[in-house]
Amino acid sequence: MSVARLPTGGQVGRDRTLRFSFDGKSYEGLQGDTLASALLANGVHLVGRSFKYHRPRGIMTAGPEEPSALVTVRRDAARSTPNLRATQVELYDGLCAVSQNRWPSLRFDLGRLTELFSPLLPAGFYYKTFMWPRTAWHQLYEPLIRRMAGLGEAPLLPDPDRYAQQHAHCEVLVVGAGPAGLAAALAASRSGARVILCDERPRFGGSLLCDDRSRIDGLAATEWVTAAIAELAQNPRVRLLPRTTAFGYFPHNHLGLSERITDHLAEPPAGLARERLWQVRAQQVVLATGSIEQPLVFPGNDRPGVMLAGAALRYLKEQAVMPGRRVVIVTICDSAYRVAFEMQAAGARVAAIIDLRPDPSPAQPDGWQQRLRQAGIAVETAARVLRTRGRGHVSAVEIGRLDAAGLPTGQRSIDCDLLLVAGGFVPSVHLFSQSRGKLRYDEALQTYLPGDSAESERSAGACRGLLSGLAAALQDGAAAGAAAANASGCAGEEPRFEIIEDSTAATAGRLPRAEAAVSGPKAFVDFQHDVMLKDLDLAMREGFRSIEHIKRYTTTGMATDQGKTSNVNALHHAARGLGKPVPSVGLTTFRMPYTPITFASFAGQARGEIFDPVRRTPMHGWAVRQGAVFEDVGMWKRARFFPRSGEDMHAAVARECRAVREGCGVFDASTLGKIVVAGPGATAFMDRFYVNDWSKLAVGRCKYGVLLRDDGFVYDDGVVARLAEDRFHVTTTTGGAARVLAMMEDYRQTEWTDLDVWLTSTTEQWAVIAVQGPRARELLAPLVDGLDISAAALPHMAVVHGTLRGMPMMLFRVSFTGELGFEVNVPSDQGAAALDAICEAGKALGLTPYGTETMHVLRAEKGFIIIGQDTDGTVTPDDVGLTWAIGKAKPDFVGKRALARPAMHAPDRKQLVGLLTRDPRVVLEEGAQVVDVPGQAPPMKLIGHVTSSYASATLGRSIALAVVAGGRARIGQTLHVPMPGGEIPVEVCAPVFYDPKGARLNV
Amino acid sequence: MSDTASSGIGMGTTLAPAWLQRVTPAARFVLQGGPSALAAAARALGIPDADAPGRCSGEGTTLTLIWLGPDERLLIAWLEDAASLGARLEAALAGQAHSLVDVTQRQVGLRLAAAFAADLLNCGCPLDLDPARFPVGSGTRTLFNKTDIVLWRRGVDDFHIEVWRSFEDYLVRWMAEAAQDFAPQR
Amino acid sequence: MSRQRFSGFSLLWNSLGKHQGWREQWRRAEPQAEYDAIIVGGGGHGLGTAYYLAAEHGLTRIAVLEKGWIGGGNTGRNTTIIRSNYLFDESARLYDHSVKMWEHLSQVLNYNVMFSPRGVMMLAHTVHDVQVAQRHIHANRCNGVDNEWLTPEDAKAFCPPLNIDPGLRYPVLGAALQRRGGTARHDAVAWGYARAADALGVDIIENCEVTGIRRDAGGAVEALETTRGVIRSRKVGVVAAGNTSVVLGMADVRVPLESFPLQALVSEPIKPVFPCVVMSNGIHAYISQSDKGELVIGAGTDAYTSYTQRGALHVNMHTLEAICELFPMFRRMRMLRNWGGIVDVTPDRSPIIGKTPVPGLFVNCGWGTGGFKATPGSAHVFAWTMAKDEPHPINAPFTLDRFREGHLIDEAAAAAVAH
Amino acid sequence: MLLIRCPHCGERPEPEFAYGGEAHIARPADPAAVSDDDWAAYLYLRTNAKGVHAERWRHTRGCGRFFNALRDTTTDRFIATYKSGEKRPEGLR
Repeated sequence: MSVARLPTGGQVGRDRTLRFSFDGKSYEGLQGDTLASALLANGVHLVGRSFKYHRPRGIMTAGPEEPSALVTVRRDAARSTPNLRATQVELYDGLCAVSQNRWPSLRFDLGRLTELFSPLLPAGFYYKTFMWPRTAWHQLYEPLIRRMAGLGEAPLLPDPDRYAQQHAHCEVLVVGAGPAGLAAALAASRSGARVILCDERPRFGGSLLCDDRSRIDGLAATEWVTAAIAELAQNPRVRLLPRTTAFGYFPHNHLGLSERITDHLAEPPAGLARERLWQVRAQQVVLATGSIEQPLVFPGNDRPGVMLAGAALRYLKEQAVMPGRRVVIVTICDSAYRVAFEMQAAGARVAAIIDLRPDPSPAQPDGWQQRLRQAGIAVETAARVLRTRGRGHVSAVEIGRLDAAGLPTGQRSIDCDLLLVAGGFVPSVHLFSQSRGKLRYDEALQTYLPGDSAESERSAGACRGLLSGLAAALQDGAAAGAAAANASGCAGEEPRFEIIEDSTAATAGRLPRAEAAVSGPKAFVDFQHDVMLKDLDLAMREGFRSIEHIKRYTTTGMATDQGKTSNVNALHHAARGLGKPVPSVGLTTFRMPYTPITFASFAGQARGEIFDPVRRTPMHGWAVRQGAVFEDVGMWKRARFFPRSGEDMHAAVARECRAVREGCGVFDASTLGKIVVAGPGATAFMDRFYVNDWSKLAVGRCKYGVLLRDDGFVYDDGVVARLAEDRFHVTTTTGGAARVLAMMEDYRQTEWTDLDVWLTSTTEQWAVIAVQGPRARELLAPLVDGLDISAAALPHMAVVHGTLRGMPMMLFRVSFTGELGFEVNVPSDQGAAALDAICEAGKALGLTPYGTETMHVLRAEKGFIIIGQDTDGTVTPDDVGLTWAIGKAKPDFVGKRALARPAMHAPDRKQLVGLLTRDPRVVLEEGAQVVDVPGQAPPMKLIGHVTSSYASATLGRSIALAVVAGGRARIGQTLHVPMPGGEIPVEVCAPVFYDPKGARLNV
Repeated sequence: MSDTASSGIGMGTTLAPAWLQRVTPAARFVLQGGPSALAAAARALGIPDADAPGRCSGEGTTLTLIWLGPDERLLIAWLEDAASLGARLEAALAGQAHSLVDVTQRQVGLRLAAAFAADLLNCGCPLDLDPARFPVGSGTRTLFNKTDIVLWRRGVDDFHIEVWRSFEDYLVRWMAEAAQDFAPQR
Repeated sequence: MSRQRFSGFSLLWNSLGKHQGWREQWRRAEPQAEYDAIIVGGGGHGLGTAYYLAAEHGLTRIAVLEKGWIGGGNTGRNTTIIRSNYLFDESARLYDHSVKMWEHLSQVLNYNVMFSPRGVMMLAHTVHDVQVAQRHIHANRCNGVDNEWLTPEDAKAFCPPLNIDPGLRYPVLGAALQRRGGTARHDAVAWGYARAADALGVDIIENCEVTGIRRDAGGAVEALETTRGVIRSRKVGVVAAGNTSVVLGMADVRVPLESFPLQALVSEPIKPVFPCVVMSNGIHAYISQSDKGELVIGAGTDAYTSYTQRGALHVNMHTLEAICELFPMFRRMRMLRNWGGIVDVTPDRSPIIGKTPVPGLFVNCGWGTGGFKATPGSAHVFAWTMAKDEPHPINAPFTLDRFREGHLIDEAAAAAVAH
Repeated sequence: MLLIRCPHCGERPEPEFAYGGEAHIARPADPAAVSDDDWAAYLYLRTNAKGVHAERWRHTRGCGRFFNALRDTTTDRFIATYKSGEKRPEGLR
């Protein structure tokens, strides 16, 4: 048996020992141990090193408030988790933990040398120095400081574990399964309400788990817990979530819960999520989050072997671990006495209780004095701990009293190997505060308590200040649970409990907190960040008066425990130092999360393939088989080009371009957005929405539509077909599909309610196959089941319904390439079959698949713009030469008024032009800038930039589109494109490089 | 109908587990219009209009009509094809302001039937799916993580999901991934 | 009063006196009846404005009014990224003016603001992203602003934790790197300006909220009503970030602003592992590692206007999805602290710096999600504008009038979504 | 994640909605008749209220309808929601 494990008692499984290692050394523990309790059981007290001075630190608490005992737990190289609190790590067989922030070893840490310089390193020292020479901060000092800072190490491999997320709803969410929470859950669940009960610990029961003396409804407290859990577990309307931390309270009673599913298992089942993030929407919330015991501030209060009294009691009662044999207890309240009695009863020697209060006895329960005498426990009243001694571990405390001048008198030393500290319990109001409930300061308890709620929420038990006594907490929880159920519309009744309390369990009566602190060397307030009283004093001396400033200047409360054991002491000390009442010093904000929460659990299942939807067209499989290289456009995968063996993109695109210009090419255009605008008001709607005039568009004909925002800038474009008098088939850009539809709905529903018109997205109803090139008609004609697609019957910009090999088809005669072109629309399920038919027929004609890159080149040769590439949200229709599209006679359309603003027709607006490099082999870089005066040094006067640039196989030279200030007036001029290697002269030309008359379209 | 021709999932992998099956009706329409048009359409269909939020109609027939919005319905026809149904409805709606659009192939249907169905949906859908709050027979447009869906509850543990076809792969992969946490699997 | 000099030597000297000799960094000033100029808002921009008014324009009676504690707004709530690789000439000049000032700020203020030019890398995930990045790089180079293109391999070499697996949902196709960009210590900026301004006689008045703006018969500003009494001044600069609409509303001035919640978060501290700043506009994530070891991560704004200084859980979830995807080794890291600020956003995502229609009333606002980086430059040109009653050439384009005329400086639109 | 009462569908979670900016900013009936200043005001000027704010939401992933809401921007509490086209309710805080 381990050195500090009692032979009996506790709630640990003794039938099997668990092996674990710490810093490479093997130890044994039991089922039910935390890493902290197991280390203590093995007599290991030195567990970590502090952040700043690398001081040796032990285990101070037994819960999430632990500031010091931080370790890295390693399952394997990828499953290594830094900065875990040993007090919360459940032991499993084979657990491997290592200490952090030390080199070369925990026992011998060279980082400790920083403490030699500690006089030079007061709070905020780094703001005052490291400024000379100017670049040394970044090059010299900062790297040094960074190396010293940090705690554990991040794993270097991707975490392979799974993480889950789940939404849940309930009438009553109860946070915390201590006495108040259990009672609340019982009361609420009996009303028929849906209840979720969560607790961060592996077992429900809270403080009842270390109470083996009280009795509830005739049962021992722990038995009552078992019975209560059994009742809740068999209710199908109740969800019990142990190992689940409610970490965030968001508006409208939305709470984030983090459930740890596999971390406590020696061999987690394959595939099971490691953690689950619950998003709970509760009609009513009961917060039963308990309280956190606070340490006391005195010199040497950080030495291993100094522990919170309540933590020691938990180790004793829950894990049967006696963290020391000779115990001194220092306290400002009565809770310590119970711990003394229990420690003594379990076989430790309580050498003394140092009670800071001048006369604690009057308020204490009857019989205590007698018990103290019987047990031989000396009580020193009005005394202080003046310092602690010990190498690596506490071996003695020096106590004494302070005289009127604050000077110590009557010092004496008491040997001990465990110094327990009882600084009083402070309600956990973290979640209440996060909910934006108003905290109020309670003078009697010297702490903040929940005041008015901002949400449908109530606090119960210790977290609202009921710190004395089990009966009060239980009954308060029951009342809160019943009230919550009632408020959610279920008929709740408040159960009554028969309670016989452990008479020593009182926690009342305490000394003013600020008076309890003893300043001196190494009197720590924040244990992890090594913030001492003198650091707080320095901050105040330097004029930092708001508690937020003091916190930020000293970093107190900003460690990984977020001040759970330091904020209260810091606040009281600051109030004393500033001579103000505590409430007027301010209160640092309680921020999400309550305890640190794994990044990946926020990401949940969204990872890899399901990080974001991958949208594929009905012909995607065909493109894959053709060897396409894809690009991401929005969520879509679009084939960019189809390289044949040995081809790079340039060669493939050149080949694809030639094929379209000389024969025919086939292109998957399915991703373009499609919207049906239908109803008697359709034409009026289109007239108001797009710049174009739609009234004269005949049924069966198409028009290129331009859409502006009401600020006058080009937003989207696309071909629009009139399918019937009251029905338009609108196409949008791929990326614009959703936002154009949303914008249409906005105007339809909120501006133009006079119109009977409706909108339906049909993007995915249709597979769209573009067949483009001089031989396109020749190719399609035999496939369309007798439909006449001659130039006369189906001219450019016309649409016709028909069939393709029996498949329903909408056939558009449109072209984004400048060649004779068709877009075959078939129902999506038939896209692949239609494409196969087209490809089969195209074999004889050299039909060539082409991708978006080729499409870009072909359209650039024609000077067709691409929204988002040649436009950027700052261009008007005129800037890109689209004035012709505007319906001149229309009184209004979206964007019309804005176009009348002065800046919209300034002569120096950037206008779309073509650029031709003098050397036809030189392809300009897209995004390259344009200047008119060569030879400038930065900053240059920039007059535009290249928006599109390609090597045109058709033209046998490079071409580029650009927007240039006053560009149209500069046609024929030479401008310059400054590049790192020198300026490239370019000639400005009209932005149409190929077939400017459109002869090839109208065939 | 062949699964492989039509969706990303068809690319050689079959992810869909037994509890999540593609269900393919004969036709789908989005019908929009004022109350009288909607009523006329319902009469022509021979079923009551799904005339309140969350309401579906057509139970016991080969049609399912789901309320999507005050002036919008999703019509699913399990037997009658789109051409015939569309013509029938347009005839009934002649003279009424309306919009009837064939979306048969815009979306796909998935039937999620498993004891853990509601929990699994709640991995990505933030609605309260308690049978008291979203009873059997309800339907609504909502979302599942990053995709919009129409969710129709056919039984306590039996849901029909309509999703745009290019999002099906995402939805199915997501559900298969998430289902690992619910026993029994597949 | 003279300022105590901060240096390694003074630290050593004071350590001999157990640091009892340090004086307050700024006085707790009581409001005077009248000032030559009042700055409303005690963040970095406001304190900096007061400092430059005193240091460069010779004004002697200056007050900064702060409703809470200085640096408590966005100055103390941001992810401290500094860069100047903006697209438009106007923006590049403004932000680069600022970066150049950052490079000397610790020495000018005698306060270590820990400016750390460790490089800001902006990832490109799509062909369109690459085009946008290239346009920025070319424009920046011609404007004398450093910005260079990195291949995925170069990007990985510069930032080893980066996942450049081409099979990623949004693979890294490359990155634009501004080596002069980096981070600084946010609190130190506020305190450093406060201390330096205080030494020049500026009154820094905390817990003083402006409740009204009094104007004379001609409509010009003459006094401010505050929770600590009426304070007269004929020159008032409003630098109130998310609360600008509220303050200017007191003078019936309307500005095109909306205030949105913006969240950020930090991880628990770890040993140095992340050497630079990485931003991905495509999948909305920003990350760096602080000197303390925390991973500092920026999230996007919430969708709706709010003054609550908090945002929704799903916004953080979205951000951490992106971080975990780009840096899968950080999946097991844990969020330590999350907070929200209120960012004031203009229609073109560029700030408004200049006069208002009310004589004597000036405004510096609309910094959106990117104000920290501009702090020194913004304060500098705003002080000029207030002192001379005309804009500095650098902030001349950033007027309120541009919205009427249509001369927008639309950095957001310029990164428009693709075809 | 806010809980928003759609006037058509009842209380639904925020991800189903899209925020639509300030409410009751009508597009001028005759844009040609308004000044540049007024047009800029229509486009850009917003109350940005700290307190009760009338705003538009669209139940995009639900009934698809735009509607209006009064929300306190200092607490994010919804005071009322009402259908598009209806008057802003008076006297609510």
